[in-house]
Parts: sequence; structure tokens; C-alpha cells
Amino acid sequence: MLHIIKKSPYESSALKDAVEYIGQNDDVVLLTEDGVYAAKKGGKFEGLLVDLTKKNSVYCLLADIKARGIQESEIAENIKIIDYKGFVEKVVEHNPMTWS
Amino acid sequence: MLHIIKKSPYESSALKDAVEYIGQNDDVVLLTEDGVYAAKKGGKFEGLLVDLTKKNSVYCLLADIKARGIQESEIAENIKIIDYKGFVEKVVEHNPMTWS
Amino acid sequence: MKLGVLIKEGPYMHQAIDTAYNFIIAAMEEGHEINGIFFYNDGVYNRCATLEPPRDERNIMKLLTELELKGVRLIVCVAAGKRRGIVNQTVCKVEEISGLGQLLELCITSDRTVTF
Amino acid sequence: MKLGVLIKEGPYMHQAIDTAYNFIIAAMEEGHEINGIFFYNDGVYNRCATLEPPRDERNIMKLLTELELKGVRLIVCVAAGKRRGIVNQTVCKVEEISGLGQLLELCITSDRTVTF
Amino acid sequence: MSEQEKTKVMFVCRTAPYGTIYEQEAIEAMVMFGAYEQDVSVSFIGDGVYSLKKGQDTSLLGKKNFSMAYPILIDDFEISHIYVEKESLEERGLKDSDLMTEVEILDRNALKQKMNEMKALLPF
Amino acid sequence: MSEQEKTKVMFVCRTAPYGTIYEQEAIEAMVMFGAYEQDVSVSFIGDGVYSLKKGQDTSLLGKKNFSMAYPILIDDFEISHIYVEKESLEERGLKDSDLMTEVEILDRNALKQKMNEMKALLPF
Repeated sequence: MLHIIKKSPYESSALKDAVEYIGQNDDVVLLTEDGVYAAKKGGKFEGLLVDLTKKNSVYCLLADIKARGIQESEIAENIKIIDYKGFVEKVVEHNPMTWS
Repeated sequence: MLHIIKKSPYESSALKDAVEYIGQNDDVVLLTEDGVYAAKKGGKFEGLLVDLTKKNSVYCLLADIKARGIQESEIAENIKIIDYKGFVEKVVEHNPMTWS
Repeated sequence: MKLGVLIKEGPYMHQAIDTAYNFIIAAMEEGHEINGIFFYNDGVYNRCATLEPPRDERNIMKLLTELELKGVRLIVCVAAGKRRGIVNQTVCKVEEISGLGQLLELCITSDRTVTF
Repeated sequence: MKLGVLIKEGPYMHQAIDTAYNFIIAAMEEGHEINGIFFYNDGVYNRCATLEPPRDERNIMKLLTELELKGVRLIVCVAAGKRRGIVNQTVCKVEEISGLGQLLELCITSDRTVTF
Repeated sequence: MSEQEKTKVMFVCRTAPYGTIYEQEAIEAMVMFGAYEQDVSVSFIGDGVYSLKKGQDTSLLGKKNFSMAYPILIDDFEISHIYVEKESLEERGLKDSDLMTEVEILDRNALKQKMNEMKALLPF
Repeated sequence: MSEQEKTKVMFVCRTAPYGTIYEQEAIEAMVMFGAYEQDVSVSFIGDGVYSLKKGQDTSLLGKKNFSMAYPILIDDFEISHIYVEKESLEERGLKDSDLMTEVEILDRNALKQKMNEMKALLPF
């Protein structure tokens, strides 16, 4: 499954709820819209996200981090930055579930 | 101030954010809409709410608990149940701030 | 007391307008004056003239029009309305459309401003 | 691949339709087929014919109509639309209005269904 | 139609009732989907579990009580399964006796397996 | 108008930009309010602090970058004060050098005192 997370982890339970459903195997995570704030270095959710990357691929959407003034260098380690074509590719590879 | 909380504490940070702004003195809290879930006995936020009632008056709206199938007996201790007229009264007594 | 009301959410989607309506009815019964209701953000959709909810559901547009007939001033933000298609052709009453200055005026002239 | 899209949020208020639009453009560029876009919940507002956003902002209604001209099927839920006032007189194109069965059909006939 | 030919679709209900319209419009969709002879199931997780709470009475709100349709989803509207997540119930202090209809209570791992089998997941 | 006659109104901005329109329509209201010679202030708390993050570039989204108006709110639009909550910045790993304009950084207690002085609080 592809878990699409689009709410800020500071104001919504979307990330926390999704994490409970992210399995060991081929589950991957895409942070979009306000969901990208979870990926910021130095923020409260950096540790949780970095832990996730140990078992699952975690992506965040370039357009959303740029809009929010987050530089690529400010994205936590092992999180991959992708564009909308990458988003399409992930949907092709995995069945999507949106957590909003 | 009257702090009006209308989102579920399980999915939104509204209650948590509001609690940081509830002062010692004459601040009161009104739980409405999905905010009333915080007041349910046995739920995760019962303790937080009961602690709040030690310094501040906490109210929850009758129409909203009934709609959600919560009986008056299921509301945590010291939380007062009021109707829309009570809501109006609280707004008359305190300047309102809505946390959504 | 003079009470001002700000509505930021659309009808049916959020409970905001329902809570506001019940609050307003109670306030009027208690003898308070509703100084005006300002519709902003998705709140402007509440004044869409073509709502057709199922028969067994409340018609929010009509409930608000009843408040208007009781003398409550309804103000639909022109900018938020245009962005969303709530304009002269689609709003309940063209005279309700006005500018953001009306929201500030509501804050100034009301004893309390409540946001739903 | 055949991709189905479900839109649950209204224009401007939420970023959902913007993300969906950028996703759809990228998918078409990559040679995928957009099997249809179903507008449900507040999503029906995206097809309101009278949107007039400021000049320096995207017109979401027009962007979607451009997708339609490229062959993408747009489906506005009749029940969600009526409740919110998006009906024959206010929708971009009357032919777009259809029933919830179309959403299930989209799930059946698409390789993937993505919700925004 | 044979079971193999049916498409598996799951509504994933994560929202509390009445505060927003998502659950009401989700149930309207479930009722319609039931007519098409597919394999449609519903799962309640997070605040979604509140939708099934017994004793809802919306008379003071002036809103429609749409919860009456849940108990007849399976028999009258041919929904295949209603799943409720165990952990979400517990976190909210709810027991199965609090629910208005018979459901299959699953833990997260079991529910995740069901989700993996679906062709489409519709979050509400 | 004398300072005493002015009405004190505060926008309380709690939402991140772009995911929803609240902050964009809040700033549109701030700009209009500035013309009326009242005492209008703005506070950023919670995710609202992200609105002031430097370097926003919305070109890939196709959305308008409305953040350009923040630095000129005080000088050009006569907003009295821009307050930012210290604790919200820290929780998000942001420093004052991350912000695009000069603001008054206050801790929660101090900001609460400012709120207490207001006639109306407008949450966005």
C-alpha cells in the first residue's frame, strides 16, 4: 500500500493513525500538502519519520516543500524527495490509501 | 475568556492547543460539536479534562452529547452540561475564542 | 447584549452553521440582539440560492432566510463569494453581498463576536 | 494504467483539487489514462460555473474544463450537488451530473483509485 | 456473478458523525453501492467508531439521525462486512455493547490484512 | 482617532499556509482592516507560525504566493503588531532567522495577556 498523508502532524492525527497501518513489507509513505511538515529536520516528528525509513520508503513531494519554504537540505535523512511524476509512479506501484 | 473547542481531541490538536492558553483565573471552557468526545468517561482525555476542572469551569453542550449517543451519566466528573441558552450565557460572561 | 457572528464553514459539510443557528435562536429568546452574521471562507456557500437538500433534512438556506425576516442582518463577503461562485446570480439576495470592512464593523459594534 | 480520481474537498478551501490536478497532468504526460474524476462531498463545488477568482489566481473551474477537453470524464454526484446547490442551473455542464453508481464503476474499471 | 468476478471495495471511515458530513455521505454511498452486486465492505477506525455508538439522538441539533441505516447495511443493502478496529474502541473507552449493530471487531493487524485485499479504498 | 477610541481586534492564525485557504483569506482581511484606523494585531500560534517561513516558492503548485504581504503588513497596511508564539516555533524547529519579517516573539503567557486585552478574537 501507498499511504498518502496530507495533514500537518501538529494539528491532525493523520500521520499517527497511518503509522499504525504501515506494515513491514512493501508499504510506502508519501507526505504531501501540509503532511510534508512531518519531514522537517529539527521538528517534533523527525525521529518518528527517520524510524519509519528503516523499514519503509518515505517520500515527500517537492512542490509542497518548496511552497512552504522548506529547503531540500532541511528534509530529514533518508526521506526521498519526488515530483508529481514520482507521485504517479508510486500510485502505479502500490494501491493508495489517503489519510486526511 | 471562553474557550470554545469544537474538534475531536483524537484527531485534532484543538483541545491540546487551547489548554496551553487556559489561564488560572476566570477562563472557562466549552466543549461543542466533536469537541464533546473529550468529556467522555473512560476515554483518553478524561484525566486531562478532570484536571482542568480543578481550576476552570468546563462545560459541554447537551445537544452535542445526545446526538453522539453519549448519556449524561457518561460525562466525566465535574463537567457541567448546558444547553444553547447556557452557551449564550457563557458568551455574555466571557469573551469567546474558538479553537477549531 | 449585541452579538456578532462569524461563519467560516459551508453548510452540511461542517456543523458550524447548525451550532450557530441554535445559538442565535437561543440568544434571541434570551432577549439579546444579533448584530449581524458575516459569512467568510466557505461560509459564503450558506447563502447559495439553489440548495436542494433531501426532504427529511433541514434547508440551511431557508433557516437563515427566516432569521433575516426576523431582522438579522446577513452579510456575504464579496471576495470570498466571487472566488467560490457565490455572486449576484447565485446568492439568495444580492443586497447581502458586502466587503470585509463589514466584518471589522461587526467587531466594533458588537459586545461580543463569536466565530463558528 | 487506468487511474480513477475521487475529489472530496471544494476549490480554494483545501489544496486537494490542486494536488489532484498536478497529479493528473503528470499521469497523462507519463501515458496513463485518467478513467474519470468523481466529485463528492464538497468536491462538487469545483464544478460551480460562476467561480470568479482574482485575476492573479488560477481558475480551478477552467483548469478542470481544460482536462475535460482533453478527454477526461468529470462526474459530479447528483445527491451531494443538490444538497449544496450545484444543480442544473449552477453546474458547468449538466451532462456531468450523475449518480453514486458512477463512483463504484470508477473503482471497478480503474486499476487504481486515488482519493484527494 | 461469481465471487471471483466481484470487485472488492472498502469504505474506510475515520471521522466522527455530525461534526462533519463525511460519515453521512459515506453511508449514502454504501447504500447505493449495495445495489451493484460487488464485494463492498466498511471499516471503522479512529473517530469513525463513534458512528456506531448506540443511542444517538439528534433532535436537539435539528440534524438528521443517519445512524439508523448502519444496523441494516448488511441485510438490506448487501454490504459484505462491517469491521471495527479494536484499538480505536479501547482508546475511546467503548465496548462492543456500546455499538448499535453486530460487527466484526478486528485488531489493527487483521484489519490491515483485509485492506491489502481490496482493489479500492475509499477514505471518509 | 485617539488610542482609547480604537477597537482592539486580533487575528489568531493557527493554520499552515496552502493546505487550506484560511491564512490566505486571513491576510486578505488584515489588509482591508488596516484601512479603518483601528488597533488590529495578528498572532501566529501552532501551525500558523509556518505562514512566516522564509523562502516560500509556490511556482510548482500553481498557487499564489500570498506570503509576500506579511513583511509589509505593519508599514503599508497599518497592522499594529505581529506576534509569534515562541513555544510553537521551538516545537517546529524554527528560529527567528527562519521568519521572513520582524515580529514580536512572545511566550504563551505574554501572548495570552495580549489576547485578554482584545475586544474581538478572529481565529483563522
